[in-house]
Amino acid sequence: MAELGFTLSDAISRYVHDGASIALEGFTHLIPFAAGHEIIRQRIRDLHLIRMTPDIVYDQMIGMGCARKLTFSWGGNPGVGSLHRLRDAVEHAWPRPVEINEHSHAGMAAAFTAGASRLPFGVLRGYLGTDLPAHNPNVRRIACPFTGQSVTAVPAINPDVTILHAQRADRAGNVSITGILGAAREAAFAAKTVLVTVEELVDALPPALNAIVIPHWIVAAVVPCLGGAYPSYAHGYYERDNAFYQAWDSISRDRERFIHWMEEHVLGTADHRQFLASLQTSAPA
Amino acid sequence: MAELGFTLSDAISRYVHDGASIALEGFTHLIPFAAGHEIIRQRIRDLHLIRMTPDIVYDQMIGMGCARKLTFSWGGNPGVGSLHRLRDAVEHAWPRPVEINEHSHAGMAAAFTAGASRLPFGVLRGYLGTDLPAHNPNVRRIACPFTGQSVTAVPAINPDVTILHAQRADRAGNVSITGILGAAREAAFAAKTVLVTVEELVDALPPALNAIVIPHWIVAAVVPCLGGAYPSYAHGYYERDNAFYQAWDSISRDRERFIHWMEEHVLGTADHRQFLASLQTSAPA
Amino acid sequence: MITCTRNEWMTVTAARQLRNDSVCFVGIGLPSAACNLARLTHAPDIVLIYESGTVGTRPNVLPLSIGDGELAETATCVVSLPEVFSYYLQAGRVDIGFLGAAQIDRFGNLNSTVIGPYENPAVRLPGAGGAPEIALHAREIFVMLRANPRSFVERLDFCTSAGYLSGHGERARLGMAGGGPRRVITDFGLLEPDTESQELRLVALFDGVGVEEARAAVGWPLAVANSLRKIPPPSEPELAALRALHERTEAAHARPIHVPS
Amino acid sequence: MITCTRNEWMTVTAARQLRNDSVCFVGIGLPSAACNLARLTHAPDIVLIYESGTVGTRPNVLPLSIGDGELAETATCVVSLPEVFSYYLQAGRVDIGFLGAAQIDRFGNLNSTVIGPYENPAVRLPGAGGAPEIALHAREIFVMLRANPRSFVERLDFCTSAGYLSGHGERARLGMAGGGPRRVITDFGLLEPDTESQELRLVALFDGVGVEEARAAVGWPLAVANSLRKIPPPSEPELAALRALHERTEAAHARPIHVPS
Repeated sequence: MAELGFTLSDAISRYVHDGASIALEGFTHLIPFAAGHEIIRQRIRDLHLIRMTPDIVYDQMIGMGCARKLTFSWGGNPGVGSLHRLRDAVEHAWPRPVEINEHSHAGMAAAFTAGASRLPFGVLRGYLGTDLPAHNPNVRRIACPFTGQSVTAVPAINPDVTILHAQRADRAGNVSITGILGAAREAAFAAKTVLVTVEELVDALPPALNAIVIPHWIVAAVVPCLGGAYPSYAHGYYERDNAFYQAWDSISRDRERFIHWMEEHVLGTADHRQFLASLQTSAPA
Repeated sequence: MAELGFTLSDAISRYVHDGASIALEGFTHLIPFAAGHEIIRQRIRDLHLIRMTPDIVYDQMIGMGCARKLTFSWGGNPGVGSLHRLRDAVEHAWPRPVEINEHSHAGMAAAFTAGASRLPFGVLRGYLGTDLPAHNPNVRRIACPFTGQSVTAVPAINPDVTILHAQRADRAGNVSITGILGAAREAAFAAKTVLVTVEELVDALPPALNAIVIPHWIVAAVVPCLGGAYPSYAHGYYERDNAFYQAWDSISRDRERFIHWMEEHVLGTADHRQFLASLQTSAPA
Repeated sequence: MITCTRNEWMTVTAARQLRNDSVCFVGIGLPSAACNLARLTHAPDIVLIYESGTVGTRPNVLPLSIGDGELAETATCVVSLPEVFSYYLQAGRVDIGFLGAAQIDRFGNLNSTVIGPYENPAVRLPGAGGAPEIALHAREIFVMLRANPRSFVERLDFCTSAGYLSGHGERARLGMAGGGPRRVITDFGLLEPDTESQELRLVALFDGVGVEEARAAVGWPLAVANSLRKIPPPSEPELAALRALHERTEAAHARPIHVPS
Repeated sequence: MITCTRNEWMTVTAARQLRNDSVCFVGIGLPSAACNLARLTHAPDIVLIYESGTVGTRPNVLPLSIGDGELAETATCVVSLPEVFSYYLQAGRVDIGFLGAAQIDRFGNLNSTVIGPYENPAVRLPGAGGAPEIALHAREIFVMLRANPRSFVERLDFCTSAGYLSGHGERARLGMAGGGPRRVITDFGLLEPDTESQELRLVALFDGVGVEEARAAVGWPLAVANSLRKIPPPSEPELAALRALHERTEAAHARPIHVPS
């Protein structure tokens, strides 16, 4: 049964520990920025960060030294270019070296799906003819026991903690998600602990039928957090701030400017509400 | 692009041939009875029938001698008891012997999912400690290439034709399904050819977002067919006729009574509209 | 003094085994009645999952089939069958799997496949459905089955769903994830596995039923616990809730269906 | 005489390759612009799929990211990422995969992973994303990439997505399902694989561009087809549609976002 009484700060300090493997999922949509910022504020260290598309939130966490390892399949600023903090970590080990476990989207989707199903590995037709398997021992070939055909296997991903942002939850902790899903549901079902921030707590969700719900007993805690996905978006609540994503390119290009920005807007704010307010008073770029 | 100009009779004669492997899917809900009856009317033979829960429609097809083989995971009259025609075929080879390929639901779900993904086999943790693998060479154990753990493999199911009944389609042939799905979507994506009967053709479907749609280019033909799932049901259109399911027990128990009923209501009617009308004029039992 | 049928007593007994915070994977028939009775009495928050993919369903009447529309309409959500078996059951998200069967043996192994040899059966039963993997993965299994020497048998004709196999830890040694059959609720009382041998023992009897009735109904030499508990008959509220549920159900299933044409 | 940029000409050229009955798996950036231009001009029924799971999407403005809300709102349906990759792409339900890259070689193999050695890269690029399996499964691959000797290279630093590997049928011998890179659309013209060697050859040039420009922009000795086709510049309607699309897009992306607080 999901706990509903925590603040985000409480929930992060209770569930996210130094050294944990954590997945903040959401594919472009519903990226849990507020939770990522809180992890930075609490200076949690040595994390194994897992995410198909690291995006700005992981650029920030990597740049602030939270990560020892990154499992991912596409590490860019979508539609803009590089994640400069990720690049600086990989190219120059700044602020610390980060171990890379690199997949394709299809491979990582299979790994999350296997994790959600508590299978030890996922199967796909993938990676054929590419250099990725030579650099990732987690990509292997196995034979079909019926036809002898060779297919690709990847080990299941089961994060210690998966954190999602969603639109709504009810007072039992059932979480409702609308719009682009990515592998968010698989990442949640694959996790040992699931933490969800939501735009809104409602007394009762409308009848769902085939709509996307993560039932309450899969979820450890639900925390209301308005604007918790910003600068990503929450379908039906607010749009993606594409201008912020573009502005991030220059903020993050330089180490000092990045640190200064993080100190002002993340470390210098007590919570996500203050973070959002801080962007109102100073231009994001 | 789905063809929308066929009658059900046209569509069945065009796509369902003697000897084909066919899956009429739908889990209790949206069982394509009208299509099954049309297959019986056209006296199509030597079919490999595939369906998780054979239900009355397969009892009828088996009893009328359409099937050479049955792949299934639960062959009963749900909530009532036996499928007497299926039993008669298995126990007494009447009206002809039917080869059995028997799975559990989890195994067959994995096989359909593998088929939909064009993988040669599906993986599950299943069948452990049971007698099924001893009687089905399609259940094997394979080792995880990372951990050495033993898991179960089943060969993919890829029917020649999958037939579904759905609530609605638009004029492009996009098919919308609401309610209990079973493995209907997997069976459709696994098939070489997909045929769908629908309660209603509409000019445009409402915006779907995460709702269940089978896009038009996955579907070979869409045929409007009011009440096409009866005595199963179409969520939002009509309910399951539980009384009919109960009545079927005595209709089907006796070979002669069964044949007489089929002659009167299926062979003796030209189409599904007449079938439904024939039930109005004579009590189902 | 309340009079009730053995079926009612059995259903009420089964319902009492369920807790308000349980997540149950429910088979159709007697298990479905017991789980919904629990929900309508002492366990209003119990989560019921049917293999049709209806998760957290709260039907007002009992479904005839595993996939009646009522289950979908009142569910927290409806997922596909592959998903309910992989993300929920196989993933260990189910506390209690509630099964019936045609036969059970002394180690809680179940048969719902055939009577007689598989290749040439005397009676072809419906088959496995979800049972083998429910029996494999759910944290605990509860079995509900009326007892007679043809259902409680010395030797199964076919093992559809594994209980404790040959007992003495064989299940665990095979690496089976779930805990196996913890309770067998039948129409005279309750059986539970011995902690060592894992053989089912009689641990409780309906108040007024003697051990001899139990022994006569079971096709193997039934082991009996040192201290036998007595199971009180249904209370008035329990029986009223159960009978009202059945009445609503019968009325609903008798309503004529209007098919568009 | 219409004046247009090379980018515009390239985008229009790419759009022209698409048919009204194609099902396209679309990468972000130039491919996304080309596919939507096709949809807004000669191919109104084209099915566009983005890896965010938005199937049959019809955005009014170009998305900045692969998962902008616009893509979901205008889609036939939105499926999960595991599903779009397994039931659609891997299942062979995609006609054309439309990719970009940082580097391409003469056999249409693509790099979007690193410049320099993988373990110690000079430039860490974003990486694979969906590309390796798009390149593997789509019936045909179209590649869009501006040409210069650092992007059209003799030897890739890393093979992220397989084209024809070393050519001469190696791709087919490896059992790769899709047909491989059929067209490379660049900012001077069009390359297509030779039917025997599968090496990319220059087959068409923008009208007015000479072969020497093409040779200078390509980092390997470029093979040239016997008869080179001329690619006419964008027509007025094509250019008007493309520019209007970009204008709508810029206006939409510049609109301030209101975040609830």
